[in-house]
Amino acid sequence: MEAIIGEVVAKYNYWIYVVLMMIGFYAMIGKRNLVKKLIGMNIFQTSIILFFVSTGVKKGGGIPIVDKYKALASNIDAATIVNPLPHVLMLTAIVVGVSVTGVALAVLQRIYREYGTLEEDEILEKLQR
Amino acid sequence: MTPIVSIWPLAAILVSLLGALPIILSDRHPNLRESWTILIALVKLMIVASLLPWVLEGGSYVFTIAQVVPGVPIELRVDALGMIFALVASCLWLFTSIYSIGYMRALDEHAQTRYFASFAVAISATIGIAFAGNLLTLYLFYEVLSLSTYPLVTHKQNAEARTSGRKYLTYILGTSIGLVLPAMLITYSIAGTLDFTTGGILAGKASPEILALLVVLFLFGFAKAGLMPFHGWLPAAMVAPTPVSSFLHGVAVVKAGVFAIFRVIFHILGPETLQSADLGSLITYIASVTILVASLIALTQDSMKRRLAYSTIGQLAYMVLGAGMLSAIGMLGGIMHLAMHAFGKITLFFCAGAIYVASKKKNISQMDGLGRRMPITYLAFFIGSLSIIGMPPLGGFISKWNLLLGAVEGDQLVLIVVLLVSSLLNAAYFFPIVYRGFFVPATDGEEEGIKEAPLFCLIPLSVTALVSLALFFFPDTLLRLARMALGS
Amino acid sequence: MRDINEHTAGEDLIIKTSVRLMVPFIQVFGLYVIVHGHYSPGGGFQGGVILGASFILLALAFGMKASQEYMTVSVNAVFNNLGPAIFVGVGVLCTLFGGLFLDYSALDNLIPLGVVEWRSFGIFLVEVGVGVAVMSIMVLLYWNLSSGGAMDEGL
Amino acid sequence: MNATNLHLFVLVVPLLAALAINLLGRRSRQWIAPLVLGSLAFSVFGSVIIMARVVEYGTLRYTVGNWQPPYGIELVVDPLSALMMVLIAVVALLASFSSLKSVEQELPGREHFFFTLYMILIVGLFGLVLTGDAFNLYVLLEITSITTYGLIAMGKGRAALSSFNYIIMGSIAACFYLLGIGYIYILTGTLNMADIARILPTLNAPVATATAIAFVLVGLWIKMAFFPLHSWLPNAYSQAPTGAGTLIAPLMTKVTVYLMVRVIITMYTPALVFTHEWIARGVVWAASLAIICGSVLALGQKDLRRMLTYIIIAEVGYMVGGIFLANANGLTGSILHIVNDAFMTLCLFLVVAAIIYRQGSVSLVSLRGIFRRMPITMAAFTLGAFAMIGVPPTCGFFSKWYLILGGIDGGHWEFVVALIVSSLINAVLFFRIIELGYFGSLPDGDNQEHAIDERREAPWWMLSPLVLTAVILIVVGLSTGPLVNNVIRLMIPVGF
Repeated sequence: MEAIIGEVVAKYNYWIYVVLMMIGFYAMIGKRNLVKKLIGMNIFQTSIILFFVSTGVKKGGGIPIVDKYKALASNIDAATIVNPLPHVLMLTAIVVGVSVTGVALAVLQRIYREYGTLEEDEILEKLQR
Repeated sequence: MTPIVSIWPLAAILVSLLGALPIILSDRHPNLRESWTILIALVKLMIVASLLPWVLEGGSYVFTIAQVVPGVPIELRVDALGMIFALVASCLWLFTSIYSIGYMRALDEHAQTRYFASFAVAISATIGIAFAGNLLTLYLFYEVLSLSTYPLVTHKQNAEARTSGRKYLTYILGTSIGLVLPAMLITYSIAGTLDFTTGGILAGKASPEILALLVVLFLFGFAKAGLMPFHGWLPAAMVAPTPVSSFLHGVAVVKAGVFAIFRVIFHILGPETLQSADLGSLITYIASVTILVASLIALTQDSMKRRLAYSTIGQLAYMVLGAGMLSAIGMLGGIMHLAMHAFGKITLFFCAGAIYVASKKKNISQMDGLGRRMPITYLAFFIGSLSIIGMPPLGGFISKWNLLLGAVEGDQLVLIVVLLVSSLLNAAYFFPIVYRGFFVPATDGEEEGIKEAPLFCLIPLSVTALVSLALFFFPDTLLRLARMALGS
Repeated sequence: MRDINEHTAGEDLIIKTSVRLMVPFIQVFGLYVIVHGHYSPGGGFQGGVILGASFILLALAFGMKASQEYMTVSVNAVFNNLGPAIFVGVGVLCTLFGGLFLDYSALDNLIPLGVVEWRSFGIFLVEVGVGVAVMSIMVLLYWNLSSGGAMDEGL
Repeated sequence: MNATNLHLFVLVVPLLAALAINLLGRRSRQWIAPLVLGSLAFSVFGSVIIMARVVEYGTLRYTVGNWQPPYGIELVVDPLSALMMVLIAVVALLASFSSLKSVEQELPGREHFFFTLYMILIVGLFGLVLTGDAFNLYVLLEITSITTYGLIAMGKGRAALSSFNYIIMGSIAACFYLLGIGYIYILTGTLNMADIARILPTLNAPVATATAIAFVLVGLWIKMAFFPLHSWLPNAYSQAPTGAGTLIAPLMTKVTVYLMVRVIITMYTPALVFTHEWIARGVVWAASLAIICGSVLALGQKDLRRMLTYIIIAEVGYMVGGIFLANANGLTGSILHIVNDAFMTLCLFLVVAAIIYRQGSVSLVSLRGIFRRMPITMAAFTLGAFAMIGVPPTCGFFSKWYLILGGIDGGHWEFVVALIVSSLINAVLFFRIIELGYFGSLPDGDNQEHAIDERREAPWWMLSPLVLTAVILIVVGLSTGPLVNNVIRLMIPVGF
């Protein structure tokens, strides 16, 4: 038991992302409201962004902003700063996420104008008729 | 002898394929269009004939169109077996073209341009099958033939034509995709090649079980050969105009099926290989059943064209039977029958069409006394039916004699019985027609005003009947080609 | 929903005043973030978002029409395309002067400032392009979404 | 212009054209056609040159900004990506002729929006086949997807709803892919594909590697609508504007299949992907199911375009199955089928566009007697149909040949049966339409009058690319040999 708890605690970033991801996934699959689905999608994306960012962490690492002259004068121990690459990647992923959300919202507006509702059941009902 | 690389085989195919273009373009001018048709037919016959001397000397022509699959290019190869088929097909196309003009104009059919154009494409595919250098190429042209004949079969564009068209495609495409394609791929994955090689490419490479599977797949897969139970399309396709039935379902399409089976047995599976696996009897039994059953059904048919169709099914099985004997003389008989039956059967179809043009009658029971009104047609019909039955002095006798010899040589009593019984049956379903024509008096004088069909119809059918006759006396070229095809 | 907002949004004096006070600072900060992006924390994305936010703030406080007085729709359209065009243009310029795409050192052949300086300056140009694009697109997104694509009076 | 930059210009020129269309197109429509066609013609030209160069000199590697990999972003043009570039450029150019016409009719006044997205989509596709960086691939995948969402949402009726479903599914897919990449990054510390391929086999972390592969593949499968994950595709593709359908349908799924090939061959080594025989077997079974189910579902459709979308699903099954046969013939067949299927789908969708342009609908009922009204269009349709059925010498036959051969080699008889059955079903599907178009409405009786419908052929702008595509079907079919020997064989990994 303790071993399991130890495992859970040691890899808590994984657990957080898995839980968030499942919440998002549930919202996307389970909710019938299209905006809620969209929110679920955002949570889903966020969980992965958090996961990525957490991989850059190093114990006791500082921020990856280095003084130019200091860096040139003496080699900087990479172990003392967190890995900035995941952050940069996630910046791009965030932008992608924003774009997708923007497009999705625009599409939702069209749906709303067309059917007067954003409840999936009601839309499908209207399509049946 | 090393083969000569030559573009002429390709030219023989292309001349009618490209010829479809001027035919379509001269849509508004029927005379011009028909001149094109005749011209193309003549040119094609000349090209094919010009290839003959070298083939007779034992040479061959090759031409590679494209490299597609490793070891299997799209390749044309003119050898003796292909030459027989190509000669018969291109020769009869000329007659059919002339006949078509008479028939289509006399009946004032619609969409004649489409008819002639599709016909041109179909004959290209037929020559392609004859000149194919490997199984893939043959398959390619086989499919083109199936598809290009679809508009011909459904020419009438009514409900009946649609049903027949469906049946036609279901049988032909279904079997070629469902049976031949896998068989071909299995062969390729075993042998690594699909070239037609004397003696086959599977010798010592395949187990008897695989061979048996391949035999069954190929035999039924080439459904154009009409082996039962995959014969149903042939009577259905008789809804087409008579020239189509006569040429495509008497010569090109059905013979393409038989020819493909010949190729497979002689040059892919190999007679020796089949012999050692004892698969000859499998083929002959399948063919025998078809011969007898088809002849019996033919007896019961009242529609002239349907009777001829079932007769064709039976005769096609003769050829397969000959190939299945796997002995030199039997196979020779099979090949010869391919040519002899073509001339005989096309005469019969031409006659049926001529009767329809002249009297609008399709059923045999209505044809009492017509012979006296249309003596030339009926005489030609008589000659044609004699040839099919296999009586001397007609071409059909030579092939059937060889088949019989083959059966005797192989000590196959069953086959001898089958051959004799079916010849009797052939006579039984042909002679009544002639008898009714000449000896049963017409009822109520309704035949007034019926006279011979137009000259465009009459000339081709007389000529083909005469050729049937001539082939009995001068079969040398064909025999020589057939012997060369068997490699002896 | 829309009706209520039209009446309440931008009516409040405190909001209006504070926005009016804040916007210049926000914009200057945004510019600062863009300009310093190539050698310190910051950059085109972040600065662009901040700049865009300032316009969105204006639209929230004073209504969409008012924000469109500061940046008209056609100017926005030009910015939309100008941003990416600057980015790609710099890249293409590099290739035209013998380098690889976005290899700023090649621009030294255009104006000799020194290879190292051009590396720094080239990335700055790109960041400006990114900043312009992000700013204008943020604003456009807001305009479009808040007005249902009509680009007239929004929330 | 520096010659080494040419493949980048293939990508950059359409991008600049997209910006110009957005800016100038809203002023005057007249700018759109020259910009679209000019830039795409340049891309075709450039990609053909690159293809020739790659075939002659081998793989080109290009570092953006001269930052050396594995740190910099690398563009790799190997024979396969060069082939894909040519394919995308040619398909896009042909499709855009038709799109220009149909968008003019369907979305008047919004053409510049449409073509901005359209061009960016093409740029994204070029980027996808060029990139040698796993994360870059994610970004470009999303660029293509976002533009596709937009294009589809421009359609009529249910299009917006379908687009939204696509957005949800597409985002899940992209997130899965990203997650997989995350695992790979944790494992290897790099995002460069070649670098990953170098490092991964040296690690002894089978579970983590397998997890990463699973996430990446599932992500890609959703994007390409691999059978159980296909539900978004039919609605999205059949309700998109006609002009968008002609571009999206031939290219999107095919490029995603390419990405899968790329991931399996270049990023992972095949040895890592096909470690467990049962996994490959399972995927081939799933592919066989995809083929059968796609074909059968297509049978139930009453609209030509919807029918084609289900056929696309079946075709995806062909390609995925071919790759997971894990032998040279199967892989060859899959890659060949990417090319062939793109052209076949293009041909059929161009036909759909032409018919919709003239009569507004492609429901099967409205196709009665269409042969008389639009003979040239239908002739091209017939050729496209033959290619789909797999009639030689159209190209569809030859890829099917390799795929079946691969199935026989690998002992996957279920795949062979599925392929043959689907050919037969395709024959039924297409001959049903040909029959409808050919017989028209049948009066009873024998010698009925054949009513001559007025001939209303589509305009030449739509007809000429269509005819060209139909010719390409045969030309590609006949040049299968050189294509396989000079291009595709080079991509087959050693010992495969």
